[in-house]
Amino acid sequence: ACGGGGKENGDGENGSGKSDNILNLTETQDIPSMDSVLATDAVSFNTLNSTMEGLYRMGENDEAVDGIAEGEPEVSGDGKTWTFKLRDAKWSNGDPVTANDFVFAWRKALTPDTAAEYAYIMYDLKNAKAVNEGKMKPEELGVKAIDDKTLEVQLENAVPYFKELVTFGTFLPQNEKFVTEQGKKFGLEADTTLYNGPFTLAEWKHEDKFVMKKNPEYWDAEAVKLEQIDTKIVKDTQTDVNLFESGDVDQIKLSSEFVDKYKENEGFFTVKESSVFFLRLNQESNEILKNVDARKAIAKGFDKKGITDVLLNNGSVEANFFVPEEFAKGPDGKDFREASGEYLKTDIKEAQKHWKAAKKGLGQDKITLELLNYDDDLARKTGEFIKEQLETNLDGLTVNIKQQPFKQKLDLETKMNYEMSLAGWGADYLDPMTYLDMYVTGGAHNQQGFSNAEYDKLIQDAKTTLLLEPEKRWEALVKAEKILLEDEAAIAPIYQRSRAYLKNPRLEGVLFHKVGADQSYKWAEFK
Amino acid sequence: MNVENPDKKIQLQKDLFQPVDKRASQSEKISRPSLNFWQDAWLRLKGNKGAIVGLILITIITFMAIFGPSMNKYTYKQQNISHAKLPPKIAALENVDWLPFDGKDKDGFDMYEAKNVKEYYWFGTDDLGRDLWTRTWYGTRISIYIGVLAAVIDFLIGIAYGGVSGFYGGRVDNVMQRIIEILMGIPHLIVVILFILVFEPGIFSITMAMVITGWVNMARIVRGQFLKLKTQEFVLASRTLGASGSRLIWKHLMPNVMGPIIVTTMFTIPSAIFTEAFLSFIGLGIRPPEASLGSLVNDGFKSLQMYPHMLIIPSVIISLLILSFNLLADGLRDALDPKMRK
Amino acid sequence: MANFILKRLVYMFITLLIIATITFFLMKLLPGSPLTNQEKLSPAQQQLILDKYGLNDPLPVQYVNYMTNLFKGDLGLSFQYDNRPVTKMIGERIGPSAYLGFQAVLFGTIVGIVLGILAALKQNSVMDYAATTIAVLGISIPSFVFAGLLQYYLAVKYPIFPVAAWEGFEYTVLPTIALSVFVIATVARYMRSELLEVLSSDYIMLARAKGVSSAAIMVKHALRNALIPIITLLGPLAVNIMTGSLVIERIFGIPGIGEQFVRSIMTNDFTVIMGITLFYSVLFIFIVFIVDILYGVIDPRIRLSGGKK
Amino acid sequence: MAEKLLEIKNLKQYFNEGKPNMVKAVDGISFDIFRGETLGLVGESGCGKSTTGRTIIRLYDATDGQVLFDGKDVHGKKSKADMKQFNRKMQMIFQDPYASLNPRLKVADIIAEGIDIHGLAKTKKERMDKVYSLLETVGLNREHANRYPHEFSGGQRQRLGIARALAVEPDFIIADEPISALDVSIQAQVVNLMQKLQKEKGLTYLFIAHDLSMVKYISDRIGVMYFGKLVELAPSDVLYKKPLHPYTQSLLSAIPLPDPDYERSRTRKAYDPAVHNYADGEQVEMREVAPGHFVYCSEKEYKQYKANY
Amino acid sequence: MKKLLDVQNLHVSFDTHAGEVKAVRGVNFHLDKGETLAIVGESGSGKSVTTKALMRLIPNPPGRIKEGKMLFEGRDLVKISEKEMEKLRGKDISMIFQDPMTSLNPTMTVGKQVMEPLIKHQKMNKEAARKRAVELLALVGLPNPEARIKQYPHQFSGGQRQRVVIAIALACNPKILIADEPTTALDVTIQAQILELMKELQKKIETSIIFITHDLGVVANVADRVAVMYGGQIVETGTVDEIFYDPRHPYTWGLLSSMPSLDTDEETELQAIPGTPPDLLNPPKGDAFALRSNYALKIDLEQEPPVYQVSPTHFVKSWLLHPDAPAFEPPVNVQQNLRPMPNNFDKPALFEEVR
Ligand SMILES: Nc1ncnc2c1ncn2[C@@H]1O[C@H](COP(=O)(O)OP(=O)(O)OP(=O)(O)O)[C@@H](O)[C@H]1O
Ligand SMILES: Nc1ncnc2c1ncn2[C@@H]1O[C@H](COP(=O)(O)OP(=O)(O)OP(=O)(O)O)[C@@H](O)[C@H]1O
Ligand SMILES: [Mg+2]
Ligand SMILES: [Mg+2]
Repeated sequence: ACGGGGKENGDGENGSGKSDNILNLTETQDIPSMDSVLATDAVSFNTLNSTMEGLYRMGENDEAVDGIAEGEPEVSGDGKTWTFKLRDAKWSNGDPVTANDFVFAWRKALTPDTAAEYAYIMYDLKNAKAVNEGKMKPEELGVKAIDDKTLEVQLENAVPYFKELVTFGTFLPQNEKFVTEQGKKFGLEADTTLYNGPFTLAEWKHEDKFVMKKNPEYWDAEAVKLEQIDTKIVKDTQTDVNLFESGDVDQIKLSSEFVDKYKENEGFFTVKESSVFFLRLNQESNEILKNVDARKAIAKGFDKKGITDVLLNNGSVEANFFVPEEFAKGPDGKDFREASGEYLKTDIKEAQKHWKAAKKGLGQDKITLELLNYDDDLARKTGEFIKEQLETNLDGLTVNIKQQPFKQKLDLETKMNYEMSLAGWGADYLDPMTYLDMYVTGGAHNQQGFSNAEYDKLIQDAKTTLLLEPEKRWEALVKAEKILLEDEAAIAPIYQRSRAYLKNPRLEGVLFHKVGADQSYKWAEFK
Repeated sequence: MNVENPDKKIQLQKDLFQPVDKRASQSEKISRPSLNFWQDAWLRLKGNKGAIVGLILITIITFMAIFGPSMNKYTYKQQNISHAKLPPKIAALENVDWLPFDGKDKDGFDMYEAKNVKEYYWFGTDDLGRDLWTRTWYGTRISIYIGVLAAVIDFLIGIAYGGVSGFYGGRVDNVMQRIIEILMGIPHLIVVILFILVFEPGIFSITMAMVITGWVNMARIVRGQFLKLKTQEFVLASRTLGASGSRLIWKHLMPNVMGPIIVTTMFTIPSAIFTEAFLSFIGLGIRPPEASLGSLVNDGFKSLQMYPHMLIIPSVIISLLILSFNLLADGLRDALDPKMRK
Repeated sequence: MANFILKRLVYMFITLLIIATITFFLMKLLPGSPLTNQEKLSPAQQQLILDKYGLNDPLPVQYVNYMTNLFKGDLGLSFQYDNRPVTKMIGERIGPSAYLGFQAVLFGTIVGIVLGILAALKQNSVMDYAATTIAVLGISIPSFVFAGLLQYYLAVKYPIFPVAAWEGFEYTVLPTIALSVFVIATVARYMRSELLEVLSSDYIMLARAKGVSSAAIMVKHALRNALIPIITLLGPLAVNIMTGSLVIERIFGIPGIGEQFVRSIMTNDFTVIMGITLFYSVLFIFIVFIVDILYGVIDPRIRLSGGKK
Repeated sequence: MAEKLLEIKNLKQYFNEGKPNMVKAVDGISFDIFRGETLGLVGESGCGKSTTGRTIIRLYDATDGQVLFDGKDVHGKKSKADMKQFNRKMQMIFQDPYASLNPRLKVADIIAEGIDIHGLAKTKKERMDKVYSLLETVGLNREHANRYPHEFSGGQRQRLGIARALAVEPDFIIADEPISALDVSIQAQVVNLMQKLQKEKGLTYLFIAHDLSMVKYISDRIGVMYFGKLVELAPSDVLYKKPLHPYTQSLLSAIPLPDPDYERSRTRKAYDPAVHNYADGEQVEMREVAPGHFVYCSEKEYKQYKANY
Repeated sequence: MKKLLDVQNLHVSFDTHAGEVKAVRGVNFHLDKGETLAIVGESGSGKSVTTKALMRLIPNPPGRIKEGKMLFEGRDLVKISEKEMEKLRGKDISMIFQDPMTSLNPTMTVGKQVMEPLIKHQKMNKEAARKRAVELLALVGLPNPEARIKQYPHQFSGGQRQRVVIAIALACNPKILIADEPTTALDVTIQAQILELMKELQKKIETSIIFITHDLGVVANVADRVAVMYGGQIVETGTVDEIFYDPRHPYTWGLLSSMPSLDTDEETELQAIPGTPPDLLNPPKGDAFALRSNYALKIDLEQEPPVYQVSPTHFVKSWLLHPDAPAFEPPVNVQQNLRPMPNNFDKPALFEEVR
């Protein structure tokens, strides 16, 4: 249930109990920033999604629905010029939302001084990269306000998913006057931020809780059923569950320990995400992992199902792929996974064969590999499980686990100072490219020395020449994935993550997304 | 006043009133049995019920830590994912209702039957299907090891630092005390975490990290004792005999600070075990799949409501261990306190 | 006395400077960068951002800049919480921690003293064993287990107190209890042994010989003297507890500084690490100073000689 | 008795020099000790007796003045070997029989410490033989060698202290209140022993005490100290018969004697330093009123003393 | 004369790890009004324990009064309740301890400590108590008491502190003042002052004093009567003259001859008492002193001696007074001082049955 078709008897319910229109949630951390160009994390993006409105917003099934832009954009023939018509909408201080607000925010995001970490997501805009690196002036960015209500955007390439891309938080508008007024304080407090979305941030007690109230100025206020959303900051999963048990909270994320307990519960559900977890296999500095047989042995040599069904226990599925399922639909409207196959399935026999070959090729019998891992509980258990599986299945292999906090782990990866590493990758936009362009030779996130000329070519084509030929592009992507996994076993996919949730059964209309903000509350309501 | 009553006059044999030899040599005999300080302390310790309970517990737990893991066929890292999360079941006790060793989960549902498991897992299994009996005792071994290692290093650094500071006194002492003040002003957490992050993770880093911040206490105690002792007359006496510095330290000062040192060490062990547990809580503990009591408790904590055995068993052991070290330390403090001596 | 205080203040200042310096360089040993989104940034972009924050300057330059700002009272901006001033962050987060810590220390001290007295009064009695057992048990159970059990039983199973959050007094009860266990145990233990010693001293004997009743002896003579060593102990303990316990804060959803500190270390939020460290050091040194002065108030022997023993 | 074993010239020992809490524990005293004699040193508690003794044996470095032992300056620069040599010649017996023996060492090791340090025994057996003979010398027996100090009574412990000092065969022993901590009935044991040893080995003693009857009994000459200064020095019977300095008189009048009749008739004299009424710049120093009888006085007093002698 | 205090067959024991320490083993003595009774004896002979027992201040555990009576004005102090005892302490019986450095509470002003018993026993209000405290401190010769009551003990010298302690003890004009080695920690000159002070005050308020010491010089100075303790028992009592000029017990001889007087010359060897005190865990059978005595008889090793009476006031617990015992000469130092006592009986009489 969403959109305009909501029930109109909200008033009556209001009378019977105000709390019925208050949604209670928890987050694991405070909002780091309400400045949309600086936001980097899930909490910020979620909150921004509830309190702001960009050109479009993510609707059901991850389809972009109207936001400030009214109707479909006008796209030029080469697919590089997009023109958006804006509707009448207001900021929470009464100012109208204008095309200039977008121009201002986007330029700000790309100005080097801002040091926006998500600036790269805008690199499809014309000159964006050059501006961001300080080689061009912000004014040269390919975006301009034709008038107050018309925004024209120039792109570097004909990005087919641009409409979905602009739902991303970094593309939100900002009111220049207000931002300049607030200076450094912008986005730090509830009242130093301006809103144009379904809710406004009414109260923000740092590290404690924040409260969003329905925004009466919102252009689509009618569709918003909730009066208020209270979010508590709760760091401990156990506490989270206890809060749910005591009725203080309407929806929580369940860690896998609790799944068994609540599986049968009416409010239990799982949501598939776009995050894929896999082993990075460092082929640049590690002799063993340079051996393709060794990589294949590892990739096939452990029980993925054990991980998803027993360890994670939350609807996650084993990944015999890199581009996740239920993520991107091809030109034929079918899921990417249907077009491609399954690679590197668990197959101990095969794995052992590869392993034998690898040992022979390497001339070694006893092999020790280090598995870099981060210190989150699930990751730890997954790592332990994989270690044990590999050691049992692959004769003569010893796996040592090196566990580091997230940051430190990333640092080691960046420096390629690891052998194997348990890693995850989530999508930035709804296209397989967000996964596949990672492994082009010398790619910024390659980080494991993978290099395959054919692969590079396929990706390059998909990004340029094939943009206007969706079918061919799709094929190229499918082929690339096959090279990456089946031929080269560059990485060893493990699983695609799902999350288990527990909600108040009466709560409906919360949308879950695979990119950008995780959730939308615009259409949520209590039934 | 009584007057002499002739009837009551005592009749005693005359020969009893012969003088006897002087027995001075006999009276020079020392009435106390020859016990040295440690024997004496041991006697006093034996009288302290708490300390004895502590000692016995430590012995039992240490014994189990050494031999427990090899008492069944599992190893601490061997996984069997289809046997995950089984409650404890012990053959001899499974029919005793009130004991939690009947293989039934908290709702009284027999998991062994449900999963068709024939084996007995005495302490149950964890979520990777590893035998918790083995892991618990293995973890106990690691925890004790960490505790003892921390204590030993703490012992060495603390004694050396405190000893030098106290023995030389004056300016040396002043400078060394300032350094200690500075060290105490830096939050330990940052030093500990930093140490673990910068060096290879593992038991040694963890232990070192704890020691880095932990020795200060020992140093202060040793210093205080040294300052006090070095003006004692027996030390002065030795100095008038021309004793060298090292003789003073090793023969006179050190043996006399052993008491407080041992007590402090006894308190270091539980605090090291706890610190490791805390590090596990923030994810910086022992490196998997190894286990320590702290990491087991931390893992179990997450499943407290579903699979209480995963929390309760290691918690009980860690608590017993800490409890017994504390009891023993308290007892030792009394037994080794010179004030208690007569 | 004024002279003494002045000298101490100078010492304190120097100590702080050294601590700031040591922490600054220590912190730079942390592997990794403070970027939040590092995973997805290209190296070029990372350099760009690091440049902006001056993190690519040579260390001595960074140090001088930091210290200069420090003297201006500016602790810098957080990396994690974009652009938020560290001073403000500490200001916001210390409140709950300090409140809770204070309450726990107060409660713990009172209960600890009472337990200690009960134990010492009837040495080797059932009461003594009970009090000692409570004291030892209190430090034998890992705090997160204890806190977890408290929450489960007193908030979920029997909903007497709220589960978590920071909204009023009733929300502080469980965390206070969980925090104070350690204080109770420590204080009770010291109190018992100190009291036993004091009670066997000559002046207590004299007081009894004067005909003073046991209760009056305890209140007027013994307590004050037994408290002297406990004060030394309580100072640093209070600092540690009031600057927040990560465990308790996490479990009871308290917006405190302990959690923040650990996270800042884990996320390389340099300015925040520095800020909190300095805050802790200042507090620590200050409390030690206060304890020394308090010492004089309680123990007249020290008052006049104007310094430590 | 003419040979000077020890000459003390204008010895000064100040503690905490230059600080507000400076103590002039010994403030310029001079005297000689002749070979084979016992010099008693008396005075009220805190007047600097122990400090004098300890400075002589170089436990403290003198602030000023000289100590000549056998004509050699004790406080001058010395090589390690010289120092050792000196340590053998001069020894000390301490006041507290409980604190002066290391509780962790066996009696044999305590007594043999000097033997070990100076390498006086070639073999283990020789060492033990020496220990046994020393034990017998001080009236204990060889079985005691294997015991620990706490198994001995006070008097026995003090004898162990003496045996330790004797082990290096010293010429000169400083006995710092060797009997004050002992029971009356035990004091005699120790005093007798010291007398006996003096006769047998020709020892020289500096005997520090505040019990005047014992000092009188054991000493050939007695020095009286008051506030860091020596105020009177005379052969013991002379001092008792003809005390000149008012402080000495006061001290003597205060000693209780085990004789009820005497006690009933005793009158105590109080000492008030104001009686001297020294004028500014008046030279107050030790002057020889009669042969061997020195008093700390001014010229005027000197004349008076001399006249009344 | 009326007996103010009569102690009969007092036994006090301590239960220690090693066993029962029989610290006091059947002590009998009495105290008359206005007199000073000195208790002497070597360290560990049970002097303090005896007097602490009188105040019921034996720490329990480990100590306990095993048997005996302590009649104070006819009331048995062993039997009365702790409450009643509290009322007596400090009012009727008060006590001065050995060490002035440790017997005052370091954290309480001296004034408060003096006022405490006044408020408790004489129900004075604060102001009256303060006034009285000033008077008392003046009485014990403390200069400028008005100012000094606001000070803390550490600001007083040892002698001054001991005066304060005396002032406290005398605050309520007690009937009995127990002084447990009140001058041992002090210098001779200060000791002399304190002793004079006590005698002076005794005259003023007519209190009876039990004075414990092991310094015979002090005994000679203060005592009317003397009780000599050894090994938890009183072995000889008598007037001060009887003890010093006509001692009968070998232990008393030993004590007297071990102290040099001012005219003992260097050539006369002091008569030390050899050996060590008896182990009260296993008190020797027979005469406890026998093992250290030069005058021991065979019977001393087998049977505890009875008490003989030498004069109406002089009692000796020794077999040496038995008619069959050989006549021993006391040591020379003692002999020098011997003089005939006018009140002596012709022959010592048996006072107490052999048990
Ligand atoms: N190490 C020291 N530092 C500072 N002051 C000291 C030190 N040793 C002694 N004094 C002071 O020097 C003075 C003389 O002390 P000393 O011990 O020599 O006296 P004493 O005559 O031996 O007294 P007593 O009879 O009590 O042993 C005292 O005031 C004492 O406080
Ligand atoms: N609390 C106690 N526990 C065990 N034994 C004790 C205790 N108090 C005293 N005693 C023993 O009682 C005996 C008598 O002690 P007491 O203190 O009366 O001796 P004293 O005659 O006063 O000696 P001093 O002259 O040293 O004061 C001693 O042997 C002592 O060891
Ligand atoms: Mg001295
Ligand atoms: Mg006594």
